[in-house]
Amino acid sequence: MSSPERSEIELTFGSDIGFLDLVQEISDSISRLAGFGADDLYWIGLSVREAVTNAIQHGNKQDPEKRVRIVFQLTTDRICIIVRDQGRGIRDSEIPDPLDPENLLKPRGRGIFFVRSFMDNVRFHVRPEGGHEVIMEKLRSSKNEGEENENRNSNGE
Amino acid sequence: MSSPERSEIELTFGSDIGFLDLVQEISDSISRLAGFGADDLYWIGLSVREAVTNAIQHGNKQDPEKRVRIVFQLTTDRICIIVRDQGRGIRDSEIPDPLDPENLLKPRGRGIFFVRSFMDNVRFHVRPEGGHEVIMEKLRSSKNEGEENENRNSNGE
Amino acid sequence: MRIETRTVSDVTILDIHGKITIGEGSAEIRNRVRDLLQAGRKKILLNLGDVSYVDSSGIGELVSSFTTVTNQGGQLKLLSLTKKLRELLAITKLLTVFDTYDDEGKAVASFS
Amino acid sequence: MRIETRTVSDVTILDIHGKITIGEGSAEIRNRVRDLLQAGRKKILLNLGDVSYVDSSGIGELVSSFTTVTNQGGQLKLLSLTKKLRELLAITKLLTVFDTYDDEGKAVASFS
Ligand SMILES: Nc1ncnc2c1ncn2[C@@H]1O[C@H](COP(=O)(O)OP(=O)(O)O)[C@@H](O)[C@H]1O
Ligand SMILES: Nc1ncnc2c1ncn2[C@@H]1O[C@H](COP(=O)(O)OP(=O)(O)O)[C@@H](O)[C@H]1O
Repeated sequence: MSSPERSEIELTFGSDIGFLDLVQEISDSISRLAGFGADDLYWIGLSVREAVTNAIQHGNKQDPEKRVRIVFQLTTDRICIIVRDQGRGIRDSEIPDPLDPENLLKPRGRGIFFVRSFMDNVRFHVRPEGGHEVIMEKLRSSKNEGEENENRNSNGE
Repeated sequence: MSSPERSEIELTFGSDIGFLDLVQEISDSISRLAGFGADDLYWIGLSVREAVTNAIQHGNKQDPEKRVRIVFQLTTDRICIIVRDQGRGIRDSEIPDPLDPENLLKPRGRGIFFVRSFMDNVRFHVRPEGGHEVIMEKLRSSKNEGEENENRNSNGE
Repeated sequence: MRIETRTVSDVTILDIHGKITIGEGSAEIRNRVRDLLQAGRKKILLNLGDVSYVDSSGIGELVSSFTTVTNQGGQLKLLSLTKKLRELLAITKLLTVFDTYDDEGKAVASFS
Repeated sequence: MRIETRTVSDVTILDIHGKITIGEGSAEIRNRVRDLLQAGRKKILLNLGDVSYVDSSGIGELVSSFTTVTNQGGQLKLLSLTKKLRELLAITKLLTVFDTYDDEGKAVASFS
């Protein structure tokens, strides 16, 4: 599974949070196929879950006619996951810092923070053809805060 | 998840049999979400696996540039699964009867037979816009040869 | 998510089972806590030992419950964090906010 | 898929582990059987008790192995079918073709 075409998997579904568990299971299956260990699976899955929750709630405003598309790209050294919605995107000013003492006890505003904590590269992109996407990567050899070494597998089996 | 848009999940990937286990895991996750029990999951998963194997091998002739698309449609009484490839389709004369004494000991020719045995409605369709699809349905209350009652769940939990 | 309620001396223990995520009865813990406060029960221990998954909404749910109780002069503490939940609370700087315990007896005894 | 080879009197037992599916070393059983025949070992028992999954290709693999052995005057029998595999062999009318056993001792004794 080395050429870019062969290693790209796309998943599309309607804006229903009833799909979140399914999406996370699929993320786990794909991350496992990509050679990630149990802990990475967990943090990748949580990041996908948060990005998809945002796509459904903020991007598509829970409109069941609007769809969410996830593209999983597997390459030798990383997995790149793109979560697309049909919304207008995120303004930087809208992304709160949940560690700010003023925000510490707020009930919301930790989703993007989790994605940024657990993935290696995270970008937000408003698409010229319409819609918005979050692009996030996880390197196979990466090590970050929320991660232990047990069960790691850095060479894709 | 009742409206048609909300309950349609699409999966697209390249023509690589290395994806078969993943596809089967995803089929299991979706069938479980749709409320099917363990035995149904197994037979639906096997049918999807056989249809996708054919799409990769016969439809797309293992060309990694060509993609396979699966659409899972969940409705209250059934799951409908459509497996699309970019090939020219199946002629009826090509579908062997593996129970014919002449074919009984042949190493191949049981894939479509399995799909037809385990799913409730199976159709082959050459798409006017190009490509071929197998459309297969499994009813929630169905009972067929390869199936036991244990673990069944007929009302979607 | 499923919540069971127990009482040990004047502490109410909520045993929470399953997922604390968006959609999974998101407001259930908060509502249960509000009911307890209305009934005058202000020492609340959330037992999270059987919680299988928490997302950012779930963290928010714990924070809301905490502020509601604190604002009414009560105390809300956490028991038996899983390793993953502890990590989430650590990176969000909430481990310093919550009083957390691994031993139920010690947790109950800690309420003043 | 993983195959281990044992010998009990003049019967060779292949213990097959894992999946017999397309891509999973599809031709491995057939090749192993061919090697045995070349070495003059014509009584072969496939132990399928630890096989986790079989697709239509896997069924074809069993059939090929069977016909190869039979054509050379040998015998190939099956041991410990899982419930699902038994169902697949039943609907393909192959249960009548294969000699199948649940007990290894009886299977070994059955070779003439
Ligand atoms: N896909 C999106 N489209 C539009 N706005 C978004 C999207 N994702 C996030 N946002 C904005 O960024 C804010 C912060 O998101 P997040 O950190 O996930 O916290 P929360 O969703 O709990 O508010 C959201 O409240 C929303 O205003
Ligand atoms: N998606 C497809 N596109 C074109 N031809 C197909 C497709 N699926 C099946 N076929 C044809 O039907 C035949 C029977 O398929 P099947 O019953 O799955 O057995 P097998 O794949 O083992 O030959 C194949 O050999 C092929 O000629």
